[in-house]
Amino acid sequence: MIQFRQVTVNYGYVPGALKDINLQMHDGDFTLILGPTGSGKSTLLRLIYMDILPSSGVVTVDKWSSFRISPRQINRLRRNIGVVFQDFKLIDNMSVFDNVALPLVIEGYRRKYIRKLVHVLLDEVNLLQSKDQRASTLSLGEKQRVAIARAMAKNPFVVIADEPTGNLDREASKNVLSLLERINRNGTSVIMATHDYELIKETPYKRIYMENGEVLPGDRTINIPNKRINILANKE
Amino acid sequence: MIQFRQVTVNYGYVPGALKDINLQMHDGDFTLILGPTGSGKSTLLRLIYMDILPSSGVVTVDKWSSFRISPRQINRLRRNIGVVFQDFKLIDNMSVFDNVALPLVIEGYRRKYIRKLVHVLLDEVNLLQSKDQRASTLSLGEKQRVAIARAMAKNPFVVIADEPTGNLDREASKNVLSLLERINRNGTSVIMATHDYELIKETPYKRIYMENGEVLPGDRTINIPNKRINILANKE
Amino acid sequence: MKFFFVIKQTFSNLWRERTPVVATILTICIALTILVALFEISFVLYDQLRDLESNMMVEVYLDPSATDSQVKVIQSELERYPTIERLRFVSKETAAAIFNEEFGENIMDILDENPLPVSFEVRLLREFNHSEYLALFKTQVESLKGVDEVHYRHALIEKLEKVTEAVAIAGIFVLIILVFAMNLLIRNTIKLSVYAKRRQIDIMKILGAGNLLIRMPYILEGAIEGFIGGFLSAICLIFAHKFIAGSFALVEIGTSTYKVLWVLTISFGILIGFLTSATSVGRFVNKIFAKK
Amino acid sequence: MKFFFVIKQTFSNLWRERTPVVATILTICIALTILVALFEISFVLYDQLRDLESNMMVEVYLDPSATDSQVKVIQSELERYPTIERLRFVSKETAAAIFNEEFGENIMDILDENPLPVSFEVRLLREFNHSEYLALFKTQVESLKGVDEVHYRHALIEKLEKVTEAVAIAGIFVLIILVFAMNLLIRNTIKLSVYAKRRQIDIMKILGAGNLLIRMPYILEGAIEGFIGGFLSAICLIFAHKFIAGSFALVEIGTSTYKVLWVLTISFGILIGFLTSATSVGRFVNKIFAKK
Ligand SMILES: Nc1ncnc2c1ncn2[C@@H]1O[C@H](COP(=O)(O)OP(=O)(O)OP(=O)(O)O)[C@@H](O)[C@H]1O
Ligand SMILES: Nc1ncnc2c1ncn2[C@@H]1O[C@H](COP(=O)(O)OP(=O)(O)OP(=O)(O)O)[C@@H](O)[C@H]1O
Ligand SMILES: [Mg+2]
Ligand SMILES: [Mg+2]
Repeated sequence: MIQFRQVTVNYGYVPGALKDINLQMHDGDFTLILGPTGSGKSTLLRLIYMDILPSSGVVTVDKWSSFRISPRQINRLRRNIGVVFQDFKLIDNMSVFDNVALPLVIEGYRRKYIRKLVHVLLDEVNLLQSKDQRASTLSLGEKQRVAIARAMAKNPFVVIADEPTGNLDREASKNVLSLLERINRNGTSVIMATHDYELIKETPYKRIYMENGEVLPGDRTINIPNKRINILANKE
Repeated sequence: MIQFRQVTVNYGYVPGALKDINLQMHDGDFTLILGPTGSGKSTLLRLIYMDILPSSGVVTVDKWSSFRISPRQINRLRRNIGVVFQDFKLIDNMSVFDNVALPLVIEGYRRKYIRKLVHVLLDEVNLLQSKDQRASTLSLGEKQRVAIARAMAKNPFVVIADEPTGNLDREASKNVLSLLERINRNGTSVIMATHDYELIKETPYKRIYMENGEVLPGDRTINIPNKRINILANKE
Repeated sequence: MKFFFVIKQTFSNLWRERTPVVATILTICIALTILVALFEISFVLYDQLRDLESNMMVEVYLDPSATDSQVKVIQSELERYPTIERLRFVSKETAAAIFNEEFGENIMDILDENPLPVSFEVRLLREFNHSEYLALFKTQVESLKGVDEVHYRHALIEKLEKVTEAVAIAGIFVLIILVFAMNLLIRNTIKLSVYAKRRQIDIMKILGAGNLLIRMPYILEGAIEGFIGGFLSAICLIFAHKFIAGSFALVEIGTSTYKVLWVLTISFGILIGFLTSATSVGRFVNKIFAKK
Repeated sequence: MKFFFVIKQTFSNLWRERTPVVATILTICIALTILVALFEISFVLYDQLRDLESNMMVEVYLDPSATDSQVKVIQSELERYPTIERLRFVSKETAAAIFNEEFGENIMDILDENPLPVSFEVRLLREFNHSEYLALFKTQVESLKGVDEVHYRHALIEKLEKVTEAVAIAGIFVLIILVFAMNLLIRNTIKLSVYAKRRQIDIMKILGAGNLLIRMPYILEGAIEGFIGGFLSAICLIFAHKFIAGSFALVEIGTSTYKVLWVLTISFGILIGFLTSATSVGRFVNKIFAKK
């Protein structure tokens, strides 16, 4: 279970990246985080893997609480979460294979097992032929798929996917979604932030709609606004 | 005018990132580059601002030819092209303002002029309030908009936009598209690579459809395939 | 698997990131070479000065009235001194020759009789050739029956002693500071090369990697760079030795020291590479939370 | 605007990238301090040894038969020598005292008459106190009428000379190598700190920035780091001077050298920071095409 209680995040002198967030996500849920760019989706997700700690309030993830957590415990927490980072966070001068293997190496799995598992994962995201390519030379869509494979490697109890289809075409996006759905069916919680309303339009999952660092009340159905405005993005 | 003649690109020991490409884009055109992930869109664009040179064949951009070009000329060429890089390429520890101002500084414009122009540009992408924020702390959608503002700063003769809406929501994406259209109406060529078929579905622009490093013949209308496959992306 | 990962990471880092690797190896090599070379130079210099000191002779003049048996007794007394390296009896004739040498005058030309006293020329063991012991030696020997006076050139010896002492103190001083300075220079370099890889460290951390796993490749890398740096340094030093031995007869260096050199520079190189990278990575590993 | 940009970039880099900046400043400071300190130490040491040499006296013994007027002539001859620093007349009485000192025996006790010759004690100017000139001096003076022999302790002086020469040669040798080594260490550090910023350079390039614009902030940064490093180095050296002057009476250092020190270390620091960063950035600027 993941719980946010009165969580506020201030980044330096820019206050209110998140404002008084209260949330609960149950084990096994598939949760969608929606909202315009800059509304705080990534910030919300970073709190879960404790890349940042809340300025005030408490985040509880499984048995760990942001209120009192040691560096060692944070490591343990992170090893139990699979994250598809919005900016991938691949290690540039490692091969695709090594990047995907990394969480498994950290967990201390045996070599043979890792090799087999990584092959399966890479096949799943259709990158087996690129397994020896350096991560820095991948196309962005390929990077994203490597990041997805890595996040699923350890069979985590929750997968966090921050905009996992931003660099993928429609077909690939749909495949990523169905991959996440399959993982979810096996009992893993999935939290996915996305802009791609088209993609998730017909899904039945719980939606959290954010704007300006706040969670909008209720389980809003998305309606893409059609007003034509001259400026871009998150102005109300 | 941009011309590709029998252009092949091989990356190291992975041959055929581009295979025998022949293309022409006329001044003032709005061209869309479409294709699944890893099909070579970014590679095609990188040839235009000569981040790479073709392994064989010739790329001609305006009065410059990849066949014989000096480092100094490459600099001049790059200063005449506005690029929205797929991975943004913002300077992390500079402010948003400085990042957008950079091409103008390189061009040697006067201080006052730069300040005024950058304000207008940032307002256009709705990031005026973030102008002093460090680029590394921006949300990805914000980064993308900074990259767009920077690409348009110098009034280039061609704007290259590599997946400029990957991190933007529908609304913001539409605004970026209309921004590019406005630029195009003023006489600037625009070349835009994108996966977002929904966004450009109803546009009348010339489409170049790529797959596996090749340009598919003809001006194909996009039809999103609906076959359900178990793997992701660019398998045929 | 962690083991293989660490090894693979280490060697691929060594190969791919040549700029920092070469910089680190060079820094370690230079620092060690300078350190050892200056140590040797000051040692040789100190040695030479001490040698100069020991060139100074102590003269034990006997009473002109001393009998032959008294002379024998004195000689055996002196021979019992463990501090004496060499003892030479100077007869009246030898003394006359020395007089001639010192004063440019044949004493026998002036006088019919040789008035010079019989004496012993004493060369003390190196380590006793300092003014304190000489003073003690003087009083002890002068108390022997038949000894008239013990004489040595204290003005010169004291001056030389001062210079030698200054060299020794300055040498130790400089070497201690140099050890610190070179250590700091190497730390700087390794810290910078880790700094250049901070993104990679950040990613490892956010995947929940333990400190040890993150550090190990860098520590190993540091140790290997230290090894290579130390090895190159030994080669430089041995070449320098050969060159110097060829140029100055003055400085003699035993080839047996070469083994010591290899062991010294290489083990010191490994040690410093190892420890420094271990602590340098720490700085970047210890921050848990993102601060971009 | 380019000017403002460069200035702003430089100072924001200095402030934000503290790790490499501090590392560079420290490296420059240490390298310069070691260099200047060793230069000074070897200079002082050389000086001391030369001083020891000049302690050696040359003795000009006259014929016992020389008349007073002959002595006068010889004295005026010797006084005309520009290479002589000090000249002392040694009468028969003084010679007897010296004899007593050297042989521990009062010559007047043995003989009624003083057989020792009259002599001049000559101290040559430092720069002429070497065996070659001494040999020349000996032949020249011995050809004067009334001079019996010119005498000096060549064994000792030759040995000392050898040591002094070895110190001089080794000193110059070490210093030249050190200049190269320190330069390389500084280059290494600056190269690494530029290496850590290669992403930024790549972006500037892909926006079509000219070489100068890309380089300028780094060059300026290097110069400023060099300035600070040189400044700190001067402070270290002056402290060391004060400490040494307080501890050893032997080494005397004029406070007038402080000004030289400031100028030397700071200008050298700026120069090396400037040049090195200029060339280091070049390596990264010159590749035009992406190679990720
Ligand atoms: N380290 C930081 N310092 C200052 N402001 C920050 C920092 N990180 C994020 N912000 C700001 O906080 C806001 C929320 O950022 P966040 O990344 O959570 O947005 P997001 O919803 O993920 O947007 P996107 O859809 O574009 O990824 C943004 O306006 C961003 O500029
Ligand atoms: N430096 C490189 N070395 C080796 N292979 C490379 C390199 N750069 C790109 N590639 C490969 O070339 C192919 C085309 O890459 P490109 O970036 O052009 O694709 P793309 O169409 O832009 O994909 P996306 O939509 O995901 O951005 C990819 O398979 C990629 O892995
Ligand atoms: Mg985000
Ligand atoms: Mg691409």
